[in-house]
Amino acid sequence: MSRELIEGSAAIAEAAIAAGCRFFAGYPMTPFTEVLEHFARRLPEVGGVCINAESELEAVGMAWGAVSTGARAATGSTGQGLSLMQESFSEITRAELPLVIVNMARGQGDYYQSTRGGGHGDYRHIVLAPIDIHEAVELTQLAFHLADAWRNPVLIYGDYLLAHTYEAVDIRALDFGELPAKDWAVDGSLGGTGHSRSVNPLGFRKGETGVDPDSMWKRLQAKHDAIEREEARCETEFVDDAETVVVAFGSLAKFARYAVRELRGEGVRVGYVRPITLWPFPSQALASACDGAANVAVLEQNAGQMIDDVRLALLGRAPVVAIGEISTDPAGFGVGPLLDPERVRGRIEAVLEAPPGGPR
Amino acid sequence: MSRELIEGSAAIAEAAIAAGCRFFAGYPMTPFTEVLEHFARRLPEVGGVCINAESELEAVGMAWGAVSTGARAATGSTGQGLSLMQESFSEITRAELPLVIVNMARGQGDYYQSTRGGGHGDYRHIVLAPIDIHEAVELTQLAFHLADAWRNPVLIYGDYLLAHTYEAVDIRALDFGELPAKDWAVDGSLGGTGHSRSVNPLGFRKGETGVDPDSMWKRLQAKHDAIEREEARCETEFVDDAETVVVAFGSLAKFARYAVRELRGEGVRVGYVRPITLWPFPSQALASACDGAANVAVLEQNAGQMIDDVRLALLGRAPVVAIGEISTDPAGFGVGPLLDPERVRGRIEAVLEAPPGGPR
Amino acid sequence: MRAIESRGTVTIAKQLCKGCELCIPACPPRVLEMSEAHNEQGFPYPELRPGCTGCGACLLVCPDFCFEVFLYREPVAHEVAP
Amino acid sequence: MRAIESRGTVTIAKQLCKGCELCIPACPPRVLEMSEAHNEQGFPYPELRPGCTGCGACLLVCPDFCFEVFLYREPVAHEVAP
Amino acid sequence: MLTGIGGQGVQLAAQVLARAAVREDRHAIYLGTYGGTMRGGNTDSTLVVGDAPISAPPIVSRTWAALAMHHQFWEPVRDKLRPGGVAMVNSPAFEGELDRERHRVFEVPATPIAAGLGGAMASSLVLAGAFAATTGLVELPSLIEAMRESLPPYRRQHLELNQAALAAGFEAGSPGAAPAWPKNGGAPA
Amino acid sequence: MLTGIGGQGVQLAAQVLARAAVREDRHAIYLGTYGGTMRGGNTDSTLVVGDAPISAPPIVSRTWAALAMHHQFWEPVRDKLRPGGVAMVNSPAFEGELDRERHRVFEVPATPIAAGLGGAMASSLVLAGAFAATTGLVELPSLIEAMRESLPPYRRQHLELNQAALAAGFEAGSPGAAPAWPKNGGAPA
Amino acid sequence: MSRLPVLDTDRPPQASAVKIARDKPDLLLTERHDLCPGCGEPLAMRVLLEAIEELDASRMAIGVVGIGCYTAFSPTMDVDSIQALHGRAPSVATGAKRMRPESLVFTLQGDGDMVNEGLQEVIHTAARGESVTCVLLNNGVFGETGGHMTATTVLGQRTKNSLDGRDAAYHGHPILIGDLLAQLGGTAYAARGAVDDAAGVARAKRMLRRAFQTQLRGEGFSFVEILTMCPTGWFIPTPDGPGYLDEVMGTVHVTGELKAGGKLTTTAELIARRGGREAPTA
Amino acid sequence: MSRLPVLDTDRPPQASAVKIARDKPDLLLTERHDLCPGCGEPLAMRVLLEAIEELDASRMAIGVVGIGCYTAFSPTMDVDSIQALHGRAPSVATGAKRMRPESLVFTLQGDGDMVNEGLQEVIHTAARGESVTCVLLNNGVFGETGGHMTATTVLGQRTKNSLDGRDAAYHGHPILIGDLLAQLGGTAYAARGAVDDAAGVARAKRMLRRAFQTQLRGEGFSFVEILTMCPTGWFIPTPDGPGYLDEVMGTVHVTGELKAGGKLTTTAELIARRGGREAPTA
Ligand SMILES: Cc1ncc(C[n+]2csc(CCOP(=O)(O)OP(=O)(O)O)c2C)c(N)n1
Ligand SMILES: Cc1ncc(C[n+]2csc(CCOP(=O)(O)OP(=O)(O)O)c2C)c(N)n1
Ligand code: SF4
Ligand code: SF4
Ligand code: SF4
Ligand code: SF4
Ligand code: SF4
Ligand code: SF4
Ligand SMILES: [Mg+2]
Ligand SMILES: [Mg+2]
Repeated sequence: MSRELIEGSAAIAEAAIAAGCRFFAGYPMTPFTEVLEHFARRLPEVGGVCINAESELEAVGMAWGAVSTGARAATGSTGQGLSLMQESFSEITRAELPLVIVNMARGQGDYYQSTRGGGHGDYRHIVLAPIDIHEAVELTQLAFHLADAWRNPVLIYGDYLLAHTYEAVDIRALDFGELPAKDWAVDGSLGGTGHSRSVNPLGFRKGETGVDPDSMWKRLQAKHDAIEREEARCETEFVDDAETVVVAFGSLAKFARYAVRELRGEGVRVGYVRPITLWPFPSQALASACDGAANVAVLEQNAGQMIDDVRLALLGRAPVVAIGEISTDPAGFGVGPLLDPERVRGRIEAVLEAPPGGPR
Repeated sequence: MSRELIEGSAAIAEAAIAAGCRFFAGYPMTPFTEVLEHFARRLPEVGGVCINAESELEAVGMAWGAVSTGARAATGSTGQGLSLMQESFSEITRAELPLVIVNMARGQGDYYQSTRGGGHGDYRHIVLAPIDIHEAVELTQLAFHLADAWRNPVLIYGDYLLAHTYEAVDIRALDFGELPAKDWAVDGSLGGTGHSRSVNPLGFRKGETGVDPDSMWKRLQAKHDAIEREEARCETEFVDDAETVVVAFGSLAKFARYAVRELRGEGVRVGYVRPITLWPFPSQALASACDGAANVAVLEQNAGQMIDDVRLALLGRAPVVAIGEISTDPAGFGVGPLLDPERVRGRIEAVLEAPPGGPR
Repeated sequence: MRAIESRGTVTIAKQLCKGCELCIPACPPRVLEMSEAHNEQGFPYPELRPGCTGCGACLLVCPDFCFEVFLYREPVAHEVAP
Repeated sequence: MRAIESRGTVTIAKQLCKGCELCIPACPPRVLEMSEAHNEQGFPYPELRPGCTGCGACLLVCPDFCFEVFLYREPVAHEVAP
Repeated sequence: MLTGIGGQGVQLAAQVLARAAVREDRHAIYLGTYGGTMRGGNTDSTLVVGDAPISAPPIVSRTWAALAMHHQFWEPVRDKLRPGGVAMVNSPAFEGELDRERHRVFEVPATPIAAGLGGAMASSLVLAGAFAATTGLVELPSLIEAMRESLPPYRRQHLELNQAALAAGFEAGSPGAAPAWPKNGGAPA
Repeated sequence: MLTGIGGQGVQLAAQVLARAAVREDRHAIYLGTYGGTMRGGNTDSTLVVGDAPISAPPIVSRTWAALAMHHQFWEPVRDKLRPGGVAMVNSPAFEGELDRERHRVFEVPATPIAAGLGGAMASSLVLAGAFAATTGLVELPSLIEAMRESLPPYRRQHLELNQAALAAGFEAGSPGAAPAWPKNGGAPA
Repeated sequence: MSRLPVLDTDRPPQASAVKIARDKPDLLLTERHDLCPGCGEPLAMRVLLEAIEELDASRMAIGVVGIGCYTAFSPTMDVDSIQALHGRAPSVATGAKRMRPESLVFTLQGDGDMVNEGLQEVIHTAARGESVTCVLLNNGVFGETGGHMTATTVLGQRTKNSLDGRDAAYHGHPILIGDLLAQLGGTAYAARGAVDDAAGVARAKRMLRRAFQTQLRGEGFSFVEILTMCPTGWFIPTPDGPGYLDEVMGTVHVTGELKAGGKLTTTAELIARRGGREAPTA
Repeated sequence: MSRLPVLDTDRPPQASAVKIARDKPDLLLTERHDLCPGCGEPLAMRVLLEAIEELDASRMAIGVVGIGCYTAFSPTMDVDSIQALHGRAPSVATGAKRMRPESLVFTLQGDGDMVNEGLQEVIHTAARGESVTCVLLNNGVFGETGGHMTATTVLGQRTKNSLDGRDAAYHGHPILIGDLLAQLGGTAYAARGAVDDAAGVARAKRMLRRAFQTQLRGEGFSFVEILTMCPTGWFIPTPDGPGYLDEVMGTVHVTGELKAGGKLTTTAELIARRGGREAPTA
């Protein structure tokens, strides 16, 4: 595709298709609906399948089935719809299936849900939070790659702005390197051979009557530890000599970065860190970026969730202050008054002017 | 009731009934099933209703309806079943309904789900984690009181051991003080008066066509802040001069406390802290209990979840080491090899012998 | 001149009207017609011509609760151009 | 002495048997009977008496896959006490 | 920024302007928002056009131009309009307050023009056409092509009406009165 | 600790002992666990009885007595048995290894006794009765009352058989051979 | 006719007259709502509230509202209400009814809500014979999210994802929810109405009354489906709504009583009976 | 008879004989399982796997297994399989089939799984006309969790929470899932069998074959319900299982073909037809 004005929702669907995604299932919910609509329009054109599932629970089940056959497949919703899928998310992670999940969230209140796993037990999804459509096109493709590489679900955290902004982007397939063969997938061909396969979250192997969840769960934990070491990503700007570091993610980070650039232009020693992966959280990068900072300001559009991870990364090495807040519109879609360049700049300035430890 | 050998599951049901609970709905799942069975047997005898719902989603819906009428009502499952209820949990919290939720978890892997809220958006449940049946009888009753006092769901975090241990307990109604009248509940009597009521999670008032989720969510946050200030509870032993403090919750804490008492009996300077409320987490009490400790050891039966809250409470003021692990039995019910007094004692001793910062 | 008789009449809250035109074919004697003018919301709305029977059909099909229906104790006659 | 003819026979994996007795009434000629003895799992199991027809009913109703069924090329006669 | 009442075609107009700008090799980012539920509430959209990749977020605090189809939700938009900015409104329906001292005001009888073409629902496109002509933001052929691309399949029957509306609007504009592309090549926002 | 195969009535036996102890004003805590799925796996139960409230958890590392219905899952239980502890097994079905040097071993033909009463499924209760008699942990009337309380409604038809099994077991025990309540009042575990 | 004078309709008549019908039902706190022009849901809302008034049940009613365009009435209907999540109303109604057995508990749901997201809720509730009334506003689309196909969309119907009409081979078949519910043991009353014309609106009210009476008599579960126009989701002009409803939806989801007084009538029987014309039932 | 000698059954016969039936189906990796004595599920499992073999479909089959006692066969059945969560198998099967249209995709579910937890999954899948086969093992209880009542438990049936039999007034009515599914537009084949005797087992296999053939011919959704004994959950001795199934469950969930070759037969018709005796269908 050449550079063309495209809605964020469409860009994500196109990027997924460029990455080889051939199955999608979802149920409409603002602001996720258009992602579903674009998949529904485009997948049949490339020989894929999009099902307008009858509910979120059925959507995730369908995606589970599709991804089990080795196909690249995805599902999604808003955070509310994803709440309904939590049992499946937890278990699909145990089944080690490379499902990609799109959360077109209503704001940033789903940070915990995305990064801690809203379901039962110990499991994690890799969470990618693009700042804009351009990055979304890249990260959507990366999501499919990481999912396959780790055999673990990957969640793309977007929001109303990402879904509904139009921008001209160039979408072409990206190459992230080789992947192992999907020698675990079921295609029906191995029955009766004694080597038939099973995709399952219970921790059994074909032919063995017993299950061993303890060691399966521990293996999973070891995998998650490895992901934590290897996959953290973040963007930093002006952090070397920053006295105040602003931390923000996703669409809201665009407001933060804009303000920080403006302030830098005015000579203010302020820096910016944006976790691109919300899990694994880029703790080390954040810690070194904040080395020497007098204040770390966390801008998020919720009651304070990512701030836990910032504090855990810094463990008291710098004062951490919250400069975000819950902020939504009358429809609850997450397009609140905080999403304003001047307001964001004002919040940052308040920290600059305050003594170390912040304005509160 | 006089002192009688009773299964944990039954004790919880009896305590709930003593607290005035008159509605329960659930769907069987090990190790929660017996809680449901006891409610099913006992509620009709006291004029209440227990519905063996057709699924967890329907169970939580029924409980939502019952609690909306002003009745004391509860639902429950294991963490896996609760995963299915996450959409409802999030929204029921917004609707400010005093639902009590019983999680007879399969181990301690649901700590995040319980304390961060597995659903979408910013919300919290008060989480009570009894150490044994005796405490469960008290905390179950407290749960109904706190739910009404704060108009917020309260979750009781138990597990296989709590559900299936038999002990002789004395269950009688406890008085936690006055509560405001339920002037928000719907009983059908106000239609046509212009003052009819609505219980809803959308933030509207009867007669107003608009909604205002922003200020509703902020009000909710303020309430949660207040709960955080006022309701944290924990148990401590021997912390005054402890060089090593062991932190554990729920059933596993009984193993920790037993070991700490043994070690103290042998003159070892080890202390013990047990969060009774997992949310709000007793951060201040923990911080002062760990004041001067060379090591803080967190014993939990999962991949490391509560340890986040311990670190957030201490923010680097003492080294925090994990001495727990994922540990389950072949059925995955959470009765793993870690649940052994000598093993737990061994884990604690390893920390005692290690240099500050722990054995790892 | 001739006279047309109305056995009933209606009030129309035209500011509420969204111009859907459902009332037009619903009126058995076809005495409702859409206005040329637009209301504040920018919609045309129905206007009543003589001959209403007070049957209430318009009210039943109006999604915006615009109508009230009255039955005259005595039919009212309107003089109209032939 | 008289002779009873078996047109077929079965093998019974008695260690697998859980003693449910479903095979007993399922056998049309009623040639299966439960043992006095118990297997390693502690269950009684069926024993075959002469007269099997090789119909396979026992196999179809056994939940524990204990049976294999054979049809003799020539019926086999068993001498039995009168 | 463009503002109107839901259903007035404001989003389509904004999208057409954005798409036309991209056709002319500019950079554009456009976001539509709804201020209430889907029906009957206000609908705003923000369009940022520039010569270079746009680092500004899709919601702005200040705007260089404001187009208004209806006065009902005009106030917050007007407050964001920079001194000297362009205010273009749909006369005579528009009854909002205009500050002719601070802003360059243009009144375009968009609804009457569109109604004359047989479809009042194309008024927003008339306004968009007039805006393009007045500011030189984009050319008419780009607008028309952009409109074609922007129409969803279930609106195809409106192609001709929309084209006529854009053309009539372009006609009704005041070319050169408020150039979007100053000599120094800076970006309007 | 009691061990057996699922369905052998081990849990009921343990519960009856616990309930009987409570009837005699002791403190007791009892936990049953299943080592596999619900059917056919091993089933263990742990019973802690004492004179004072019990602060030990319901899973122990060491035990004072072990009752075994079957040898299949005996090993881990035996390993927890303290030196000098009581091992009481269901002979002759039990084929596990017994360390007669370290432990005081009692063999009770529980299944044959129960079968003689008309129901092999009551074997565990025979063993429980014998254990109570041998250790003096609780008296027979308490056991019988405890059994009545422990039966779920759908097992009421077994009341008489169970009662006979407890009595026969109590009869088959060796009173005073391994006293549970030493003079000093310490608690067995 | 257009030469006839326009009469004053801004105020009540001067001549002696009796008001025989009010603009909005008394149980609506305001006549304003933001549903689309030509929407059928407010019509159903009117008769629902009027039926409650007529049975003198206003002060014992509890309405449980699902999520769809009708949710807009949740704040404005003057009866005690519980706002449920999408699909979950029948269970919520169950819990409320069990704790307030003396009240009249009903749900208000759309086809997306009841037949997609929460299909099993209503089936289980009916099978259980819960003494609640479930009311379905069926327009064959998710109106609220933009007019997508639902599980009741009939073959050939236009929706956002079936602009050329629903195609069985690609989109599957519609569910006749009324028939499924009617045959369950716990269902005492089931009927299907439509608001495509004044007679239909009036008939829908009668069905609602019967359903509520069924509940008040404690006979079991009751169900009323009402077909409503959604010109927005069908992508048609508002005046075409009633005709489209009648010709497209109405020939599949045929109106009539499906279960009443212990008698079951299938939709197939209704079709046979009506022989191409309006069913004579109710 | 007991005086007759006991024959050797420990090894194959010495005399010349042909083996006409094997102990376990070839598609089972081991004959061991830990289901209860007298359970009917292994019988259904046998014919399910044999039907696949007989259609020569082993190397194209994908089984999607729900959660219940039958889950024990998930590791031991030698066909490619996906272990789904409780209730979710039909959607999982849908996703798999869509990506592997050439394969034979079936679900294996219990009544708790299919008719309680995931009722709407199977209904939606059928309405959509998905080309998958859903297999229901119906014993009227949650066997796995201890024998509680399900949505198919018939009136009068014993379960853990209906020890005196299911009572309509207190527990509600059973759902005849086969009838609901048969009448949906997307359903091409639906049948109900039982494994209470050898003839029933054999007939169940024929039904499974027809269902699979329906799928392989691409005609739409297919469904086979098999009634199975659960002596444990019914709290009865194992030998009583088949009789209890036949007399209690079998008189309500009557066996027979409910939809085949475009023809719909309701359970009521089957009952009428059989006049108190075994239905002659299939
Ligand atoms: C769990 C969940 N999924 C999706 C949505 C988004 N949603 C809101 S309304 C609606 C469709 C409503 O359709 P219907 O019930 O038919 O009502 P209508 O709008 O047609 O009146 C959807 C999908 C939601 N609110 N909750
Ligand atoms: C979401 C969820 N809820 C509950 C359970 C617990 N559970 C496991 S099996 C089962 C019942 C199975 O019943 P059925 O499908 O009829 O199979 P059966 O055991 O009778 O063969 C239940 C409730 C679960 N695994 N998952
Ligand atoms: S009351 Fe009847 S006759 Fe009068 S305007 Fe209304 S529909 Fe027409
Ligand atoms: S039906 Fe009502 S809203 Fe529609 S045109 Fe007539 S008066 Fe206006
Ligand atoms: S094959 Fe037939 S006759 Fe022979 S034992 Fe089996 S059931 Fe009886
Ligand atoms: S049917 Fe099978 S398991 Fe049951 S008794 Fe007969 S051989 Fe044993
Ligand atoms: S979208 Fe359809 S159902 Fe919703 S308000 Fe508009 S017309 Fe009514
Ligand atoms: S509980 Fe019932 S279904 Fe489960 S294995 Fe036992 S008999 Fe079979
Ligand atoms: Mg609808
Ligand atoms: Mg079952």
